[in-house]
Amino acid sequence: MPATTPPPTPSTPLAGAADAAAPGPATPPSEHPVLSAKDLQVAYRTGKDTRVRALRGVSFDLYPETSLALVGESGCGKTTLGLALLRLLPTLGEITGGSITFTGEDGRRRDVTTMSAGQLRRWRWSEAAMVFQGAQNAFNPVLTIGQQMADTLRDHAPGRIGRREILERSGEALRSVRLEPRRVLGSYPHELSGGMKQRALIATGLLLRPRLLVLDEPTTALDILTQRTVIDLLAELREEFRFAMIFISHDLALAAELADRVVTMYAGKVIETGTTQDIFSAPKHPYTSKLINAVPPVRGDLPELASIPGAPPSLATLPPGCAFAPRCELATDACRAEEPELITLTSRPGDMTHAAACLHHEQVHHERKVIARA
Amino acid sequence: MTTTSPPVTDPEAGLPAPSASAGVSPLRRLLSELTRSTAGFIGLLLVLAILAVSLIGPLIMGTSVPGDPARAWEAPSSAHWLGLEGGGKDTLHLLVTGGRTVLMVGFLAAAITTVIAVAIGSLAGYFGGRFDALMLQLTDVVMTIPQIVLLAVVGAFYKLDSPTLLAVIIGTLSWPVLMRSIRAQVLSLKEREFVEAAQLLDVGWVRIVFGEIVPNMASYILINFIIAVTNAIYAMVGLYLLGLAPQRGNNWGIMINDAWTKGAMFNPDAMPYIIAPVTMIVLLQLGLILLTRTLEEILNPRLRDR
Amino acid sequence: APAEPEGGGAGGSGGAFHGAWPYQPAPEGHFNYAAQPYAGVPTVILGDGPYRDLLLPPSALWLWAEEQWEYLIADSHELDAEGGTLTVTLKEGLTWSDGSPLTSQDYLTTFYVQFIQRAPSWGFITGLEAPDDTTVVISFEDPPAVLERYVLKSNILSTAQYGEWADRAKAIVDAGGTMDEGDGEALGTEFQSFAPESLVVSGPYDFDYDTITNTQLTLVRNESGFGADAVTFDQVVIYNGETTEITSLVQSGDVDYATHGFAPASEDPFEAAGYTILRPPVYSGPALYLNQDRYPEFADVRTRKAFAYLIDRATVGQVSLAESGVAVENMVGFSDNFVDQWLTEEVKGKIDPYAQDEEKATSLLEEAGWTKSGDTWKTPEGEDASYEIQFPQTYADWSAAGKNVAEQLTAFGISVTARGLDDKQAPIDIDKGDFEMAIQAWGSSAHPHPHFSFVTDLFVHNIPIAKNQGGKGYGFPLQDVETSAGTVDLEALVTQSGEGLDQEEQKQNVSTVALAFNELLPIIPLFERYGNNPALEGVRVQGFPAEDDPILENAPYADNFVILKMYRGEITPVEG
Amino acid sequence: MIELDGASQVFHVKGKDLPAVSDVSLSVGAGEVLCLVGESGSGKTTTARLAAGLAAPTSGSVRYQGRDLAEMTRAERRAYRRAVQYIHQDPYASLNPIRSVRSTLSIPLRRHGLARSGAEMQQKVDELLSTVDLSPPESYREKFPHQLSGGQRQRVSVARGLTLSPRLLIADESTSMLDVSIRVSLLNMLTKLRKEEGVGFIYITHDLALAKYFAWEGRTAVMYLGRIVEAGPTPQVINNPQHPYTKALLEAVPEPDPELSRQKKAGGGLLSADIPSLSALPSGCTFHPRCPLAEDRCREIIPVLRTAPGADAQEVACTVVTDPSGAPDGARSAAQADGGAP
Amino acid sequence: MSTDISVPGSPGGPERSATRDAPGVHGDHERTAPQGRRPRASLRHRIYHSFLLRRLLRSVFVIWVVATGVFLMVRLLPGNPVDVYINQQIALYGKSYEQAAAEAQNYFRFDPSTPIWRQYLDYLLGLLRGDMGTSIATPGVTVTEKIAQYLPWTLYSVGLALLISITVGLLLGMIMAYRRGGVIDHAVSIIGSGLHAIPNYLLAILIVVVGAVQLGVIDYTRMRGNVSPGVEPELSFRFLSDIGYHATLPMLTYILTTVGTWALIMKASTTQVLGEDYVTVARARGLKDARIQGNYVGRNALLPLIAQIATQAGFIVGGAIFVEQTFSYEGVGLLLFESINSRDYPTIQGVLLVVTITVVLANLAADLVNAALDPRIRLGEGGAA
Ligand SMILES: Nc1ncnc2c1ncn2[C@@H]1O[C@H](COP(=O)(O)OP(=O)(O)OP(=O)(O)O)[C@@H](O)[C@H]1O
Ligand SMILES: Nc1ncnc2c1ncn2[C@@H]1O[C@H](COP(=O)(O)OP(=O)(O)OP(=O)(O)O)[C@@H](O)[C@H]1O
Ligand SMILES: [Mg+2]
Ligand SMILES: [Mg+2]
Repeated sequence: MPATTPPPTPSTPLAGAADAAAPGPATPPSEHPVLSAKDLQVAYRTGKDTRVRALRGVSFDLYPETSLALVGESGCGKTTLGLALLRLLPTLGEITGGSITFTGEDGRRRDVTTMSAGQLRRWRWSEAAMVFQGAQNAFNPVLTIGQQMADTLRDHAPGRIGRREILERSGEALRSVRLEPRRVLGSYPHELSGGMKQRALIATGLLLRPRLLVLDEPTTALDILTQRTVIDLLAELREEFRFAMIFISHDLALAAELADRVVTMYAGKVIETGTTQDIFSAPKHPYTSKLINAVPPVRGDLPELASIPGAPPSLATLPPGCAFAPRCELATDACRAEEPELITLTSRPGDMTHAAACLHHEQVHHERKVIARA
Repeated sequence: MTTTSPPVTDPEAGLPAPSASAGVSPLRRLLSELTRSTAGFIGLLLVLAILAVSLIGPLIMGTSVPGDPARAWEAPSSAHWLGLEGGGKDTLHLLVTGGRTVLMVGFLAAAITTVIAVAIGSLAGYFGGRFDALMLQLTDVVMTIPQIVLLAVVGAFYKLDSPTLLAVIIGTLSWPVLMRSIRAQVLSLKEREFVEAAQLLDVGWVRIVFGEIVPNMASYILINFIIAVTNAIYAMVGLYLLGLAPQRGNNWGIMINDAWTKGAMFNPDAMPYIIAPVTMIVLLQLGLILLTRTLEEILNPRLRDR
Repeated sequence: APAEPEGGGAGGSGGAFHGAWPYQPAPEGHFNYAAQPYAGVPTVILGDGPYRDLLLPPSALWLWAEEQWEYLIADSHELDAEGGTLTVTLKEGLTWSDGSPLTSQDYLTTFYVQFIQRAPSWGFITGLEAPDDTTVVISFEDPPAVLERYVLKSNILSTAQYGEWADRAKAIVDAGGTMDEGDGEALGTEFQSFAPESLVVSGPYDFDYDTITNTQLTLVRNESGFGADAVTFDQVVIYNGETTEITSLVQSGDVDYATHGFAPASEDPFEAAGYTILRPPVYSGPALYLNQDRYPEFADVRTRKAFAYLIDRATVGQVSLAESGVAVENMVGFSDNFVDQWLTEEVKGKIDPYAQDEEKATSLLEEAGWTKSGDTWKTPEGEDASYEIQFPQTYADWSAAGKNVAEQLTAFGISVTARGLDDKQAPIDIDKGDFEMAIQAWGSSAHPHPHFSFVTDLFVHNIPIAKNQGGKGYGFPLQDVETSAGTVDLEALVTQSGEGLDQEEQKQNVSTVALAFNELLPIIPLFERYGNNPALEGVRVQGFPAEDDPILENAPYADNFVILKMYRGEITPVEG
Repeated sequence: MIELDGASQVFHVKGKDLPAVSDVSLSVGAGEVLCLVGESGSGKTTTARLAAGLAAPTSGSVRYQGRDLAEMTRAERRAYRRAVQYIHQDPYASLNPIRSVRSTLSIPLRRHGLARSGAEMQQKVDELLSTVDLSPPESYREKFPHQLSGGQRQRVSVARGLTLSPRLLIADESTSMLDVSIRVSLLNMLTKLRKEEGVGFIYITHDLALAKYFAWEGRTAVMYLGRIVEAGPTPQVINNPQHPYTKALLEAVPEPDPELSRQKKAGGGLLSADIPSLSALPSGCTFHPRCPLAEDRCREIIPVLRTAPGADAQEVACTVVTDPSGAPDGARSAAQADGGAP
Repeated sequence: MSTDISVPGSPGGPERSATRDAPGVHGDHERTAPQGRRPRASLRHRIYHSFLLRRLLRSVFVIWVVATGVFLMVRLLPGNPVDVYINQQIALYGKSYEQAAAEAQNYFRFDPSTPIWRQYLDYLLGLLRGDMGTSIATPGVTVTEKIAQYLPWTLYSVGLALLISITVGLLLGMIMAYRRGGVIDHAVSIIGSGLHAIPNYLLAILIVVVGAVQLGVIDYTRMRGNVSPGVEPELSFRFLSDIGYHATLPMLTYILTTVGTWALIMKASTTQVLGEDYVTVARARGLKDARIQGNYVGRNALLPLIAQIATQAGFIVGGAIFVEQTFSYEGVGLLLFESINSRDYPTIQGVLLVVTITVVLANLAADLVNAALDPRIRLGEGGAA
């Protein structure tokens, strides 16, 4: 929760950012998506001629000012997707197919997968920023936070940029995440606590007011109270800065809080997508349902929790058919024969459609068995 | 070290050890990985070949090399592939018999260094306290005097009567560096929770240090042992070269010294007498270094390409 | 690119002679030439080599074959044994490089400075006088045979440079003081740190001080010096270095002549590079020393004789120095080259040459109580014979000799391991009796008189001198020595052999000692070293002595023939 | 079975005193579960380590079956050692990478003479593996840690803890690094152990939802800056938190239900996100700088654990809660309020 | 969670864990984020200064220990220099023992009867005044003078060689890391390993044997020594090029035997840094490549190398004893060798001490540079890890 007496939030939007045209009213979802991934494929080289297909055809649209949560067990490719979106895959990773279309403020549409190195460089952060999984190591340990923020501003400024302006803009960004600029700007990363670093990183992400912010498990390493601060902050910032957000987490509860829409991934594929409400109240993929059932709620009755039997498959040796079939009670031969495509269950405008990649989605009835009443 | 590990279930992520097939003994696995890398294979071959020549050669050719001074400095011929040296001895024969001491001193010194370093390093690291502080101070001092310089002085003034003594001196003078890195490793290893688990299971400190912690550094120790061999050989041959080590018997270092002081390099016929031992030492060092490099790559996943 | 070295290469009209000698440049090296060559402050640049005679010519140089003096700055000398005086007459008109004349006064200066330096001549000198500018009269008591040599070979110093020192020394001498106490001691200490930055020379050459580096120095003409008109080179370039460094310079043809002890391996390539190897005798060599004090079996003359028969001296020489290592033939304690001169045919007839003979060796050993079991010998005490032989590691020839002796003995069944020692430490260990077998010197290359060879052989590392180190050396008692000629006192005989001026009497003593040596073999000489001086005839320099030139008998470090021939104008630049 | 009585632990770092645990009293019996919750740095691990005998308290005492650890004889200490085991957080660091599962398990068995023959050893190892749901044992025995998943490793850790048949297991965030689904199966397995084998548990977490699930039948103690600020049966503590700090922790837990999480927005949050440094503790109630309920007297009075006015089973250390009347020197007067109902 | 919270209680119990040292340098735990911080500048200042002070004191301590060690060692060495001198005099000039002994007394001013503590005190006091005694081998020349003459050449040749080798090596290493598997990577790996395998003295011998004697491409005779005859030390091109020419061979030896190692170390370090999150983040931030390569990758990759550079300096100074000998390059290495051979105890003492001081200073400099470049170090000594 936000502190009851928060430091004064900046009442004016960040000044100076190139695209800082007045934040208009929420753009209707009918507009072009900010980001649109089509059949994205990513593979990691693991040996001379062995590869692991980490993403196997991922498609989704993200409309301006909406937020999307990517959930799934560890290793299902969430981080890979996040990195691929900004073309930040490590050297051994490679986009092997599909496209990523980014629509700028001006309506220009560009395919991220074909951008040149220079274009990419200018595009990154000014239009799409990312907060990383390992926020603890996201800052260069030998430079102060201020220097690193200044670097970012300088390398994206069209011309020279003055010291005053740098100070002003980074100060503002820090204030927006409730950090005291005077203290933080001159600090080295190791002088800040984990929560402060995470917030500083978010502030850095907001420096250039990007249209898209990708957050990869931004709170995993944080203490519970700090996590709460960050989450509340994100919700506020989103209202203020109106960026579209992709929130990656293995913690479904967080997704439930932050996202308009949830995408569940399994073994490099999207297996279910829908509004947060859809996913949590009526998941239609057995995997999603089980995943939700494994999360203990803190309020209300105490439901019985059950784990998903077995372990996620190794991406190197995927079985034919549905990757979840070996762990699924509903699985039939049909499931094992061919990999099911996403089936639209409820069609809604924009990207709010509920779809699941399960042949037996009708049989999925989500319910929680209560073992103790509150 | 701060590792912000995400929740992980992926059995392959962030592994400390190579993920080869289960069930194979680690040594065999190491060997097979070694032979798969070209550099490692060459290194292994070189070292084995030199070992074989130096250990088996003398058994075949005999350890005493007869010489006919009248035929000093004969050029290489089919009977004497590398010609004869100043005492009319067969250079090849000298070369074959000259490896033993070099290898013996190298390995013995390295063994001494490693044993001292591992023992002191792991105990100092594990127990800390005064002993640790004392050892740190000691190494601080010893490490500032270049080892070669110290060896030269000590070697010149004390009767280094035998190669064994030489090995002992080299060994006892060169442990500090390794001790420090072992200590550092132990410091970080002992923070690992399995050590605490072992303490909870009350298995005794000897087992904890030498059963749980030290084996974790086995590969590191192996690599450093080989590095210590190369260092010892460097120091030893250097001392022989300067004439500061016992000039008895025959070994490559003495050969080079002999060749250099006798001006063999100016005599085309005598060229093999200086080039041959130099080559042997260089090849031996090369083999050992290739071996360490490859072992490092195999055993230290951090160095692996990401 | 290197700055063109100013000394080398081109050469002036008179060309350049390229020699080699190790020296240390300043600040270690300096130009305090006092008391050369019989004492001196160490590390004087070129002070311990033949080239000093080009800077400060002595009165004369000795011709070893002719056995006569060739005068340099002296005109004549006269020894009055009865009156106890040695008179040296100087050449007229000599000058120092500072312009002052060289007179008999400078002789006085020189000898007084020798007093400061405790030169051995002062054991005999009782008075010094300079009756006129060209005459020096030296009075003495009980002169040794070599006093003449001490005087005539002394490098004469300039009074301008050393006068004050000499005055202080004279005061002490006149007051009957010594160098060991009071003023003398203070003077000595002070003098050691006298390190003048330049030298006032009297010879044909002077240092080119500005070009002295750690690799080479150049001597340039001193036009007013003695012999300036006779010597033909404008420059003498001296390369700095010990054998290893100089070998490469010889190899590359940069050096015309060098006196270093080159390894035999170098000789072929030298010859291939156009050098002739001159082999002047050095009148000494390595001998096998046995610790007779510690090992009773070595104290037994039969053992030593057996070893002499056993060891193939020719091989030792060959291994060590190739052609320049010549097996000792007569085994009398001094050079074979002196034998004809000092021993009569009759005496020579009594000499046992110890030709190699394993059988004789075996029987001698068995006689001495050694036994052989299988391939190994047991000492008379019944232990396996196993020894260590030490030698100075840094002397290539001696260490080769040591190793070869070890091999020969081991092959025979007496296990000997070789151990190289620091060359400064090795003799001390011997003196202290801290050795088993050793390689050390026999003979003397500085003095042609056998007396000095005997001193080296019997005194230096034996009881008389080793006692100063608190040991007995190799422990061969010199008094009451039983020989076939009766009981003799070798110590007295050796001393007497160098005393007096009566050559016949000396020969008598020398013969006795020589025979005793031959019979008892206190040490076992192995080979005599000959120089293997490479000389490059016809490139820059011509006129090196031919192989049969008797001048080659001059000991190269004492009365160097190249220096002599330069004074004579016989070694000259190549024309054209 | 295990009891902490007024246990404190003060660390000295760079000349500063860090009271990591102050005056903590708690106890766990066989088959019972105690859950310690609190944010990072609140002293949970330190308390657990005191209980495990990995550190001795600087004051106060730790007792096992009534005996003070500090006064134990060797034999008693051995028995205690075997009775109390610890399961660490990091499944990657808590197993020795060079040991196979079998070797990991057999070392304590052999060391303590619990298995004499090879066959017996094998049997024991297999038993342990089945206890922690690693079956069939054959397929795990010879594996090395790097060949196991995080969940499997954590099970091996538990199995190792069980080798000496302990009476009490201390699980320090043992599940926080695991994926949700694996976490649940592990928790279920631990619960089974507790119920079937009567093993007592001290379970440490900062996630109250997990505390609620695992310790529903046990007690929960909330720690803040080294002190227990609230303790009581888990259902009460979760459903009816008394201390403002407990409330804040509860608020912080994200709810896996979009509807709930939207409603939740109301309610008091903390004044500051950062926990004060131990070396410069606030005066009085250490929580006052962050407390939404803080009154002036909180700056002075160090609150002690009292039965909460509204909930008999709960103890809470908050002057404002236990003494709402607001007497300025409340600590004393709070004593009179004992048992007083609102 | 940072692992530094869990301090394993060792059998010693609470006492030790309670006094456990400062948090690790990476401590991102709350405790390193103090609430009531003093104004930054002054705090940093203070810490930095005390760090400097501590570091200096440690250096002084090490030098003192080494000085004492050297003093004792030389005293305990067998082979009395006076004996050696006397023996030489007898052998060279045929003097009587008494003569020689008396002379030795004059030379050495070395009275073995002085109590050892007195000698030690004089020695230490002398050191403080920069007086390391007088050389035995060359009476009248102080050790300080000698070292002053030889040391600059070693510092010059070793220092310059190290500089070149490091610069080239680090650049190569970075290129290798960026182009892993490329031609440069392979070539440098192979050649580097090969050269690293050749002990520097053997390389020196090979240069002479092959380069000078066999091929004749190196004018070894002319290149010996430090300067050509007649070249005055002055700041002229002639002088500088001449000393450069003479230092070529030793420097070549040092460079060739170390450059590959540097490249490989730098490659490893850079590769590691390239995998760090902050580099990915920097790329994500759209920073310019040059900035990333310099301030983000280069600087962090270099940090762990700085200490190694200092260590290497010591190693090369040690190696100089062989190399200078081979090339007749008159530096401290050669001086030491000659002093050992002539048993010039005071000079040996002096050289050992000076070499040690050089290494200590190199380490000190490395630590200071490290502290300047790496803010984490100022927090407290990071230990030896
Ligand atoms: N550099 C790499 N080389 C090879 N395989 C990789 C690499 N990085 C990731 N992978 C594999 O790709 C798959 C997806 O990894 P990714 O990191 O995207 O998962 P994730 O969903 O983010 O997991 P987590 O929740 O643990 O962060 C995993 O199976 C992983 O093993
Ligand atoms: N060995 C130690 N030396 C100094 N301080 C310590 C030590 N161990 C813990 N602390 C400090 O004691 C306090 C409590 O630490 P503890 O590890 O018990 O907290 P925790 O509640 O377990 O936190 P987390 O949730 O982060 O694990 C912290 O401020 C910590 O910094
Ligand atoms: Mg991830
Ligand atoms: Mg903890």
